Amino acid sequence: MLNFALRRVLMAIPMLIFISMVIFLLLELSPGDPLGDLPMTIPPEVKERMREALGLGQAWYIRYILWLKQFFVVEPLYWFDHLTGTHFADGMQRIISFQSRSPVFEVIAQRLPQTLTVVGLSYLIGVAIALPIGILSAYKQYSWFDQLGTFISMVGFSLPTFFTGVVLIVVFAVKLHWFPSIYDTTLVVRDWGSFMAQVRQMVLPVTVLALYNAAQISRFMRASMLDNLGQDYVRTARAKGMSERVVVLKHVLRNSLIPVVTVIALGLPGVFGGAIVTEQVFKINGLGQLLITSIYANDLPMVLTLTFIFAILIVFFTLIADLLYGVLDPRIRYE
Amino acid sequence: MHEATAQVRAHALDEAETVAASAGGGAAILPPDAPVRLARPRSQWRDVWDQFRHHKGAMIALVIFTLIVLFVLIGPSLWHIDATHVDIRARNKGFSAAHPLGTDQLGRDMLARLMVGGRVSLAVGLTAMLIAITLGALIGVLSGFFRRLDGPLMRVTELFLALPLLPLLLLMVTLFREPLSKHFGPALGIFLLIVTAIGATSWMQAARIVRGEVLGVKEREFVLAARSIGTPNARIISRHVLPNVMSPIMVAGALGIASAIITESVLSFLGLGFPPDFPTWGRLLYDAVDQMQMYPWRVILPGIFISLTVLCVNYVGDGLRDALDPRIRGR
Amino acid sequence: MLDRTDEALTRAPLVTVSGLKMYFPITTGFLRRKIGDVKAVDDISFTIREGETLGLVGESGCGKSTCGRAVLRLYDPTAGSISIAGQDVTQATPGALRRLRPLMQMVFQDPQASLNPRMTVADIIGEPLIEHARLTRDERTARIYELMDQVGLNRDFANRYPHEFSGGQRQRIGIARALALNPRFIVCDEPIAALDVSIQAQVVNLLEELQDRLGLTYLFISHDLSMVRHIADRVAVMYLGKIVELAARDDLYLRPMHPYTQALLSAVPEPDPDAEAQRRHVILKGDVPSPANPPKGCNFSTRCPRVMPICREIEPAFLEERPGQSVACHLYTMTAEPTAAEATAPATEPEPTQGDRIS
Amino acid sequence: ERGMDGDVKVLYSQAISTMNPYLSSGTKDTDAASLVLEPLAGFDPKGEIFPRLAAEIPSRDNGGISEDLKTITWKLKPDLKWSDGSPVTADDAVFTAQYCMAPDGGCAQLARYEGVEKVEAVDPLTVKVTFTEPKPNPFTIFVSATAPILQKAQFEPCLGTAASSCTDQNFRPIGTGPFMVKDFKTNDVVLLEANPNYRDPAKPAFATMTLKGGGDAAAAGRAVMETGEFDYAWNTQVSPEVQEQMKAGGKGEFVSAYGTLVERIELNMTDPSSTLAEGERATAKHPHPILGDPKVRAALSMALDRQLLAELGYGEAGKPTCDLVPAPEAYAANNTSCLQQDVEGAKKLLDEAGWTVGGSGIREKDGKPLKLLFQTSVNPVRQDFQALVKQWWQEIGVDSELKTVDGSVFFGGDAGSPDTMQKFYSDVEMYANNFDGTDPEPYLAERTCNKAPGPDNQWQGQNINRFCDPAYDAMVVELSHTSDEAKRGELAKKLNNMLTVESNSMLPLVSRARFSAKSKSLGGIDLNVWDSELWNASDWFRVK
Amino acid sequence: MVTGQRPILSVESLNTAFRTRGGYVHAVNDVSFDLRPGELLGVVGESGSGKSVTMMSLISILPSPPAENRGGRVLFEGRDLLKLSPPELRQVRGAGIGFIFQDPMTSLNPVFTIANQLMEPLRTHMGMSRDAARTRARELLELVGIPDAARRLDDYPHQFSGGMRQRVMIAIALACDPKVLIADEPTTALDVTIQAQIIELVRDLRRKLGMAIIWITHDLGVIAGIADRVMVMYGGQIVEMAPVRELFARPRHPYTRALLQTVPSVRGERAAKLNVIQGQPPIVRDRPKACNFRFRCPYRFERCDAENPPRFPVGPAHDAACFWDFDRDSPRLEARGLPREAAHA
Ligand SMILES: Nc1ncnc2c1ncn2[C@@H]1O[C@H](COP(=O)(O)OP(=O)(O)OP(=O)(O)O)[C@@H](O)[C@H]1O
Ligand SMILES: Nc1ncnc2c1ncn2[C@@H]1O[C@H](COP(=O)(O)OP(=O)(O)OP(=O)(O)O)[C@@H](O)[C@H]1O
Ligand SMILES: [Mg+2]
Ligand SMILES: [Mg+2]
Repeated sequence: MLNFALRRVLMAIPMLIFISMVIFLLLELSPGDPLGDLPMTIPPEVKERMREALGLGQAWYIRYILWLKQFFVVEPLYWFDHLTGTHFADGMQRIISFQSRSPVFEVIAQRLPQTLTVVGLSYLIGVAIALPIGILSAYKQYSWFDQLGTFISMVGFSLPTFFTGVVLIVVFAVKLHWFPSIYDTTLVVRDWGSFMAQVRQMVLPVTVLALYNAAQISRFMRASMLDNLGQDYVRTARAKGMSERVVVLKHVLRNSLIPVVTVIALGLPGVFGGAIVTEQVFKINGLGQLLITSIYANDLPMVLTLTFIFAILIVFFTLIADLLYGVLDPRIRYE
Repeated sequence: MHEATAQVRAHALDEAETVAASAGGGAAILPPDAPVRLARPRSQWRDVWDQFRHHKGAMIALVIFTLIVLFVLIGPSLWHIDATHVDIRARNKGFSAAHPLGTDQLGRDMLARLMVGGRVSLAVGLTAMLIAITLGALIGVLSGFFRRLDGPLMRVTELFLALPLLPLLLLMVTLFREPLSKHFGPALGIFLLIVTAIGATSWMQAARIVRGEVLGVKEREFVLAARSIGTPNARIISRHVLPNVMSPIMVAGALGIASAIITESVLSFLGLGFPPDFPTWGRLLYDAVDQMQMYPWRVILPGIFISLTVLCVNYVGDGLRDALDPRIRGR
Repeated sequence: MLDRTDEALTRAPLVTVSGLKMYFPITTGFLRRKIGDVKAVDDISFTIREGETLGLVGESGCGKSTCGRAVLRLYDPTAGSISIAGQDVTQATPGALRRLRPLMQMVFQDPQASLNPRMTVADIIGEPLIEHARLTRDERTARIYELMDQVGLNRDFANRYPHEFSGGQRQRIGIARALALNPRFIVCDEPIAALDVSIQAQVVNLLEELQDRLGLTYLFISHDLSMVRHIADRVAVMYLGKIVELAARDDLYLRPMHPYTQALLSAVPEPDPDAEAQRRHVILKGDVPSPANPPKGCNFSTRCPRVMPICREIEPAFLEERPGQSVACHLYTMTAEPTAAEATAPATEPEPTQGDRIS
Repeated sequence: ERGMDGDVKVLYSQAISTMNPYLSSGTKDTDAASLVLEPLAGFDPKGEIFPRLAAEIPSRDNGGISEDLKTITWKLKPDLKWSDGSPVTADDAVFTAQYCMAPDGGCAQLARYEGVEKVEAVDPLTVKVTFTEPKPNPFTIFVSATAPILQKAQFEPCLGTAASSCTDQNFRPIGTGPFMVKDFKTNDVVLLEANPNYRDPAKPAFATMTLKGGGDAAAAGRAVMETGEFDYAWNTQVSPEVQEQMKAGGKGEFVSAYGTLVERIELNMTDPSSTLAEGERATAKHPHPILGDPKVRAALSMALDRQLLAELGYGEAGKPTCDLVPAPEAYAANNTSCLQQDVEGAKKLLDEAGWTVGGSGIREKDGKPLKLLFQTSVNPVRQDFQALVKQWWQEIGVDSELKTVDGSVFFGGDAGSPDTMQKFYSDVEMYANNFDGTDPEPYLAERTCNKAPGPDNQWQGQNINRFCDPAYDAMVVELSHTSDEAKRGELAKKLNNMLTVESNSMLPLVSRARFSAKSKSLGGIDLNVWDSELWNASDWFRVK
Repeated sequence: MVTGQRPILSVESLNTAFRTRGGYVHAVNDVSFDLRPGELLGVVGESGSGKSVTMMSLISILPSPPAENRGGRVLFEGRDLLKLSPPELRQVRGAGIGFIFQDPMTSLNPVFTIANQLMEPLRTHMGMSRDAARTRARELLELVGIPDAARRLDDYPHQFSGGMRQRVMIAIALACDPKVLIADEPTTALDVTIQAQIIELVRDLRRKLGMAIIWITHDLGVIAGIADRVMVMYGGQIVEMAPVRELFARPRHPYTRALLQTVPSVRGERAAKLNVIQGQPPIVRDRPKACNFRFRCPYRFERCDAENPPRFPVGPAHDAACFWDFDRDSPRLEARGLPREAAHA
């Protein structure tokens, strides 16, 4: 198992470098300019000076290699220094965002909590709703509950979050004043009051995202449960005199979870990528918002770093999914 | 019930006779004067349709879907108001005889816009979905079937999953908008651009699912049987593998239509979509979101059309899946 | 090698297999280093004469199917050579192999799994015709009907799907498909294992009739010893990737020489309560070892009731001990040993040693 | 009394990425920085200059501006303190100029320092700026929120290439303004607190300010007008109906003021046809085959109903205009000739020009249809305008094909993209632009022949429609030598008319106001279009 | 042979049907039999004859829908199992009647350890502590002859071979000392050498524990070796029931006779041609109104098409559902067979 993981990790490295190069070229070739939002009154010479100050004058491969060095050498060194108090990275140029002229990783670190709390929590809640719904719809296949579940998840799937999010805001923030429409990223949970404030501001975005995730995962769960309910070992469990609860929630569930867990694991990188539209709608300035504003501003180092981290996560979670399969299913063991 | 018994009996008799014939010795196997009947196998599509008709949900969905298609195809030739005609005096009107579904902020007729918009949305949804699942199925099948391709193709899939969509789209539009417009005219050119853009960025899920499924089907004995006959791989895939992985492809397709319609609206929102005088459902929905409180029907109507289409496609897909599966069909 | 029947003696071998090995690699480590092999088929040789049926029996997992598939080059064998009707199968290029396919066909164990559920009977039987014969549609339809007649399927069923048939009928479809190209050699991989007793007889009779009429040659793989006794002319017994005994049918059933063959035959229950009550069984201990990790020496040494120290050290050679009866066992090579003499005596039920009985 | 009104919450629909206005020229960033950093002088809502750190505004009368217009001398207020308590001196100003003009610093406000020969500290409270040429309008350097004074002590290590690695300085500049940065999260939120060393001990009334960024105009408006979560929202431009609905929320009101921002349609005077060789496409080499005819241009202008456009698109935040320079009063030509739609007149002009109505109702000449490609950036209002304009032009027999381009590309100026406004690979395009400060001279000077974007200048010029008239160029030169206010006004109006009502090479549509939302409980708002919108945050207070 | 004792399990006119898309399938029709303590009742019949469904109906373990009970009684320890409440039924399933299923490969839950699966019924029905259950689980594994039982407790099913898995299934069925053990083709999926091991094991266990066993198989050889009495099923009905020797010596139903003739042997005479039961087993779409076997029967005459034969007594403890009297080689004269209620007696 360890070997398997190791091999996959090692194989992933050249591939990730290749991915990063593709992304770099893609960004390089796509139109737009980091100085795009400058007023038109700025003379061309000034603009050219600014471009050079951003390091845009060099050939693309030099910048790419520089970025690779910064990503794989300077940044890790810097964090190492940060933790141990050493000074290896002093004087080395970190990856700097064009837009804010600050180290990209610092901004990402700043954004991570928001994204993780809101998007991550909504994913958890989505999973937590999806599993029981999936289990119940499969156990009572073709019942009204099952039919309704199918209907709602299809509708949920076909409505964009820019629509459902605004509906929720209009109803619960504007009309009922129950929840705020804007997420306050500066809120620090200190006491009960601020905790409640945090909960209140998370309700709407989390709901929107959780429903969206739940719609999909519940479908998978249902299919998987149906597969397993017909298996022979279920009959064995019943023949042993186990109650339906034990049969369904122990025997069938554990088996059904195997494929679903991998689906869930593969959905996780999306959490880090952020839910761009929802973050936009609720002004949760998380990673999704960071990515989209950086793309608009053609903030190359930021976009490159973010997408590359995202790529790493995708590759990593694919690996995790493979390994989880082995952990959950004793039949599959990697030598 | 008598009928049922009669059938069983007839069946059993058939059976008894043929078996008796075969058991009866060499001579009985090939009657010398056996007329070679050249009756052509009956059309399978008839069976498929017969089964499909019995799926209640699918039939209702098919009827609604047909209605929607008729609405967008024939509608504009019956309802003569131009979808892009601006009538300032009739802005923001509610339901009325002149404008049965009201008008928008420029006084354009909503009914006409929904009809014309539906054409584009449906065309985009269906075509993009087709491209995505064709691509997904192709890659999935290749990587599931050929061990050596599996690694590289799955890495390519991961690569596509990791690509930032927006810059990619911007790049595609920049590179191809003009040549395509020149070749196919602005509307068709952009249509092609959009459907390939959506298709090219949404096949990955389907590819993964199909691959998993192919890995299973590949191990089934009938594939080995085909190999023992000497069927080349290409035909093993087309004849034996593909038909047996149809159902996940259908599911992916149904979901694909929904996401293609939505993606199209996001593209318009980003300026990568159709020219602004080209209404689409996604765009109508997006445009009206800000005014949702004052003119809720302007959001609800396109929303209903999108959801209805997706639901219908999903149920039709369900029905088709059952109908295409002879095992279920036989029941 | 001498064959019992004069008739068979005159016939030329159709299939010659020598030194066939089929290993499946086991890999590990992060460089996917090969650490060993599943020795599914480990150095076996035999010939099948034109018109003959060779039975291949053995326990589950001993490599019967692998052997059958390798003979048809559905797997690329690790070593050894196979020739069918004088044509080398092991070395054939893909194109040449495709041209050889009509010569050799296969009938599968699970009639349900080996038929594509989405194809009609006519399509299934017609597939080899499409692949190898240039026929018009009508000619093809005619041929399909002819084949259906041959295997006793009602022509009206041509448009039905496999699931609409009983197991026996499905197996007929599989046989018709195998017959479509007029093969000379058919590998039957447990064609009756999935069928009901009452249906098994139908299928076996059909195979026998076809052989008589079309002069087919069979490699009949089965673990049902009684059926093999019925259909085969000669029988090979496999254990853990190797043939341990190969003999003419009656010799094998009347005078099994290898202890494994003896145990196998003794384990088959008799449908006669009186006989059963009297009969003493050789009950083997334990399971078949894994082919990935076969024991040293004789493969059967871990379960053999008459194991000797040498068995755990040296692999016995496969030698012809009696005319037409070859066996791989040290009992016979070491003629000095008393046990060997005892075992050579014709005995249907050799006396098992005491410790090996559970009773 | 300082700090007695607690917290004030401001929402910007674009998030603030830095507090250093020299490294970003986004309005959101300069606005935010203006709370902390101050220039020597600023503009008030009337567009008049007033002293901020300076004791008084230099003029020829008080001797601050030399006779030859080549130097300007500023005197600082005495006893000014940075928020860290250290004194503000002329050295800081000198340093600021050095900082921005450093060769590879990438200063975004370099235009403000254009023509500066040297900056010197005459004494601790006096700064003297010398220009290379006479400068009729010397109020660029150190004036307005785009050119504030930095603290030398803080920014000293950040000269030149080091500018971008000074994250802490850029995020937390030390200033003289009413607030100082407490916490800065880039592209998200800025937390500010009152500056204890602010020169007016009674101000600001608010102890803290939260400046949140992100979202869109509608959401920003909603947060102030309907849910009341925020006190002030910047640029809440939404459709007039939505404005009405938001007002009904009862929590706030909209504030608006007109500046120089004009939504216009530019008519391409050169041929953008893709059949031309790259490098010649949309350049002066090939005049536009259709729009080269002044009659056609006039007809296109006459077909428009600017009144309706303003009303539909902007409501309270827009008024129809025929001018490129609609303000300030001294420079505004106040043309009204185009405000009346005249479809018949337009048709007649086209007839005269030889464009006759063809079979499908579209005019043609020599078998060529009168068809135009009309592009603009993605924006709901612009798309509505496009639809309306298309229809009006259709009525006079002009067909148009609409195209939209993502704003970041359209305005991005990337020489590699065919879709930028500068490349102008279409027949007509619509966008809005304004000028900085109150003097239109540089703005008008951008329309000379040699400022046309083209391959030789990497498409960087601002003469978007490639208007080229030697008389115009000559008049621009004349303007640059004129210092008399009244004369300057006359010249500017003439130039304006040459571009608009006379040649119709550009069709101004709507003069757009700054349009923001404020909570009813927020007092002291005086919307300023000439400078930072937060220019008087020190005067804001909570209405009790 | 333990005769004359009160039956431990007694089934009266059991009927089970499946609801399918094409209508009902009557899988069990008026099945009546009883089982005496310590007895081994063999059940034979071809595939689809209703052997499994009958036995699963006893403890109501068929999924419903599609299965429906259509009447009958199953008396076990004086209670009708078909009328029990779910908890009572579970108690019987776990502790009263053990069940071994056909396919050892799929009948164990792949993701739980053997110990877990073995301890489950012990803890639920016997209320054992974790430790006690584990000890008992080890004893059970030893009982069914798994070497090194203590170590193998924590293995997963896939680590066991087919024969060992079937042993584990037997251990699970035996866990709570059931009075009745139902084995549904426990050796069909196994090799002959392993089958011989399992049969030996069951013989052994029976001697040690003395429970009554119902053994389903379609291998007449296995039946001949271990059964006391044999019940032959066809088309969802019992067509013949007799003590084992009697059945092999004097089969009195044409199906049984044909079945005994089709089987080739490894020892006896080798037939030149195998006997064939022509035709296919029926699908019973309706409660039978005529003999189900008539289309395949060489003895068919008019009465077979008109009536469904009841079980006629043909010898001591021997009955057969056929209108043909093989003793006299003529159609049977009796109008009625055994009364339904008495059929099991
Ligand atoms: N593709 C493969 N890769 C690795 N091992 C294999 C493969 N195919 C078969 N084996 C192994 O080879 C051995 C022989 O398998 P084979 O299927 O030939 O047995 P068999 O005698 O046909 O058994 P059965 O009676 O169950 O069909 C088994 O241990 C099996 O696990
Ligand atoms: N879930 C079901 N739905 C419909 N019919 C069923 C179902 N399960 C069983 N049957 C039918 O009930 C009949 C009896 O099946 P059963 O499984 O009892 O046969 P069996 O004698 O055990 O056969 P085998 O020897 O193959 O195990 C068959 O005709 C079968 O088709
Ligand atoms: Mg096999
Ligand atoms: Mg069964």
